[in-house]
Amino acid sequence: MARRSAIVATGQTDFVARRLDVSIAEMIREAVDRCLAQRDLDGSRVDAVVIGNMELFEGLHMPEQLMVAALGGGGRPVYKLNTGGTVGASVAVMCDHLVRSGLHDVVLGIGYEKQSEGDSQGNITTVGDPIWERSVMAGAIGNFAVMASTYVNESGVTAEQAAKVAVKARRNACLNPHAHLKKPNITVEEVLSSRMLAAPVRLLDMCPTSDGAAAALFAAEDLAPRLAPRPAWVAATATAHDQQFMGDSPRRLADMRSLQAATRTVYRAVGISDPRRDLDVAEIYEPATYAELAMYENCGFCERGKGGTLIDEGVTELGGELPVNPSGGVLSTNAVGATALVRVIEAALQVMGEAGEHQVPGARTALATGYGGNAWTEALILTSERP
Amino acid sequence: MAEPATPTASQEVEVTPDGLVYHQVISVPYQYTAGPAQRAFLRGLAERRILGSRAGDAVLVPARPFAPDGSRTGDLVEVGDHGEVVAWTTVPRDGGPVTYGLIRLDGATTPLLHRLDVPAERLAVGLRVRARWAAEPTPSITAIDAFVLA
Amino acid sequence: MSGVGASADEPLRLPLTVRLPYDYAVGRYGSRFMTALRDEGKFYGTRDPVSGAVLVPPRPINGMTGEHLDEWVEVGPAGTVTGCTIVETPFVDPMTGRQRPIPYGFAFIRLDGADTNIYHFLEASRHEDIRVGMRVEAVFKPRAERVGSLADVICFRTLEP
Amino acid sequence: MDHRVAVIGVGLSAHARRRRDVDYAELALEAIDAALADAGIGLPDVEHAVTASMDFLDGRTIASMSVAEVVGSYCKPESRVVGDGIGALLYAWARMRTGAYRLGLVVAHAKESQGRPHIISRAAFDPFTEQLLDPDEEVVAGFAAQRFAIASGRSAADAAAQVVRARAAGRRHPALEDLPEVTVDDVLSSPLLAAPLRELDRAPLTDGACALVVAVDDVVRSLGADPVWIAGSAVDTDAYWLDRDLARVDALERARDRAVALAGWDDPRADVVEVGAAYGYQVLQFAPVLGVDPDSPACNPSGGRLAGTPAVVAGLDAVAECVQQLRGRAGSRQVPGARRALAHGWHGLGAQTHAVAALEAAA
Repeated sequence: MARRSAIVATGQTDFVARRLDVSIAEMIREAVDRCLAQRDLDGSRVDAVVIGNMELFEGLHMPEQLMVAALGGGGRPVYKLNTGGTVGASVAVMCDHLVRSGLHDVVLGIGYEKQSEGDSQGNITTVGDPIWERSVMAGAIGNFAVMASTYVNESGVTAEQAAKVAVKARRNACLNPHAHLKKPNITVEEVLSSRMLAAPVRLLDMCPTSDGAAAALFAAEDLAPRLAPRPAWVAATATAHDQQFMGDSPRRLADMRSLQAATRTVYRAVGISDPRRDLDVAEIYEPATYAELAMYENCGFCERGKGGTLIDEGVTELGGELPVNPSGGVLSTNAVGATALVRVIEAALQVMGEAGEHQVPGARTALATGYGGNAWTEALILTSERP
Repeated sequence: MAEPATPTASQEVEVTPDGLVYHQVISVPYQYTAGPAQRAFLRGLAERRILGSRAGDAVLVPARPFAPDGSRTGDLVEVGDHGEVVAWTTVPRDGGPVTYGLIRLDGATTPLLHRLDVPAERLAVGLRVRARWAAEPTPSITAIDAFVLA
Repeated sequence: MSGVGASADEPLRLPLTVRLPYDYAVGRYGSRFMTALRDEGKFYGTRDPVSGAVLVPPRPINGMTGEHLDEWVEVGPAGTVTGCTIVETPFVDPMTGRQRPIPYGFAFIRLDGADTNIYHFLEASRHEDIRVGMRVEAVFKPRAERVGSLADVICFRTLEP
Repeated sequence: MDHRVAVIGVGLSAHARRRRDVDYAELALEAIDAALADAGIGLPDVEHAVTASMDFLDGRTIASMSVAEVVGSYCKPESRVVGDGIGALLYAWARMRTGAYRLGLVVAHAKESQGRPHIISRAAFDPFTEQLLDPDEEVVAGFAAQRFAIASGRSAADAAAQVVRARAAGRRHPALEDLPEVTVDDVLSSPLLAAPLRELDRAPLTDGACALVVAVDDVVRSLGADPVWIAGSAVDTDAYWLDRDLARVDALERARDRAVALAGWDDPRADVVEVGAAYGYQVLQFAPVLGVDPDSPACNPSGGRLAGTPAVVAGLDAVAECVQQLRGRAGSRQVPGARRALAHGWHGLGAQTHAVAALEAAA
């Protein structure tokens, strides 16, 4: 059995719409410095760096080479990943693999995006398949709305139920110092009366675009307890894809095959039979309200078609039986390359008992997911107990 | 309708003996942001001053927030607008050959990348050159037009 | 860009539009599909010999089974909407650089005989005129205007009264 | 107990200046089908995949989506590195050392013909202080070639001889499109590229893909495969090109040291060394660091990038060549009795990041 790894420190910038005060490199360094400062470590403890983003989003080819000084300097391995929206979670999974393999003892994972330096229209254009998608595109929102319509049609979830997810997210964000969109007084009515973008999706159903970076430090099992009072152990990881084209999965949100596969793999690995009961908290990659409800079902938090019931009953509220995204989630903060790593970091903070005002009391087992690319899913289980 | 200031990808379809080829142009408007040290460097250029950052015994030009070893840099330091060519190369471009130089400015440790406007027969490692400032003072690397014989 | 005399804290930005030309090969399967679309006004998929699934876009391998696919099957031009919306937020068509007039319909369409969907536009542009399960058919550009691209199909229009 | 991992299948697509007959998936599939056949397995047997590609080269964000289906990743774990293909092999190796996966696929693809190298490589420079001056990768190579010539005393003719040699080697490699035979004088009198470099000094722009099948020890045994063991592998990144002496390759030294240490080799020298070199001078610069005489038959029997292996793919092509050499299946390129090999790849301006794989023949 390979050795275990644990997250021992985390750092996030405060996510905002535009960081005009710093460059991309300085923004990344802010997250790295906060991460190391959490345990009073210096950068020389880091054996390797894994970093992820989408190069065309800021127009920089091989950005990790240009910005290597900000990452702590040359003279060590720097691994660059790009797996789409899920890349931050792919970074976390690779950090775990590198430590468990015995190749490195302490690995720093970084995810970032400074979306204000790019262009959201440009982003979606470059993501589209040049042969099959670019000539028939309706933007990220149009794509998402089509998927949501399939789910709404099958599950019968209502706009009110989706709006409750928006309210939960933006209220939870008020308890998270790093979150971007904070709306303490948001109401279901406000969400339902926000501008219609593409039915059933309204403005407040969607995530924002943010500038920000996140960093997490992974350490081998012998080191971890010495570096952190209560490390967040990586108990299981899994990665799964769907088919290649957007239209391949016949029922998209209604039947998220890669999310089902990845979550079932990690549940099996740690002996979770009833995720609603066995998980204490989940940080999932929900780019829109309807996606969160669909993910409840596909992550096995409830039966098929019962995603709306779960939010109605308050199960996923902070204080509910299984709080989902107490950080405010992607609906409140979305710097794409950082977003999935923020899910992992927030899950880690929960099981470390260091989530502050949005702490789920006594959280010991947390699920984090990333979702991007073409339904590319990463899933991790973090625990306060060494597995 | 006015041309939108948003990205475009035009497409032309070519029929070739090997199959279809789509010729597309992705055009994305980026907006880069300078951090404090780079802002100081660029605004210094608008005043015809070249600034570096102190890092231990070294002076790094252009001014920047982090030294190559990852440490934070210290104070800003003004260096000379004269220096020495560390390396040069000439490349063909559509408008004629362009010569680039790595120029270690007086007082600097690291070289600056810029264009050289030097007669081809005089190009040499170790050559002394000076900045030829552009007429317009702008906070941009193009505030220096090129480096010329000192 | 802010210039001389700006305070040290004042932001300094550099607008830089990057133009990236690419020559994308459509490939063997793609060229066969696009050429048939252009010349015959027909859609084709490739069938998995074991599972029987017909995949559109056509492709050399079915990732779900690992089977190589070389049997071509005509699909469509009619199909069923499996997901749909009316887009009311501006989006610039990347092929023209111009904003598409809003509102417009957009959908996943399962062409008859296919097991996967393609994205395309709907002729309808009002919520009351679209629904999941709606029967639609492709509206082609005239032959002379077709070039071998999915944009040779203008949109899909309803087959229902 | 760490698991030992071997390469048990190699496959190269036809490499050519321009493969506009295939899209990215079809290009990768040529390599994958060959590698799976070599290993004697089918795509459904593959448990995981790591791919390497670059969005700027492919002209698409998340370029790996184009090959997701052909690498068999449906409901399976594929990850994707940006950079030279040896980085993908290294990550696959790390994954399998943990015991999490037993049989995997490593794939790299690139089509250098489809984009505009000047514009693409310019996007790797600092937008404020460099991009406005319109530099590209070749400008840095010109500087580096000049600094290396001064530091080493090697002449432009010495570098040109490596181009001549690589092209001759490449003509013995069935997957590589033949390049015209040239002389040292042809290279030295070819049009200016970036002084002192000439056009013929540079690796030709090439389209291609490479795939490797990797397996842990018990799978190797149960399949009765013909393995070459991954003894060690490492990657290392130097300072940005402007911040270092371009005559030096410290990152390569560190990557070599770590890979060799992981392999447990007392002597870093190998019987076959595939050096990643996109310019003639880079063979002279990198080969000695990898412990091989650039003019010896042990150096670049495949010809490497100068013979027409593409950026990104080149590192995996280098591994593939080493594997065939150590299996004794390199045909007319065979280096007799090869037992140990080093494969090398790099990416970044002025070869900033280097990756090395140390490989051993089966006992």
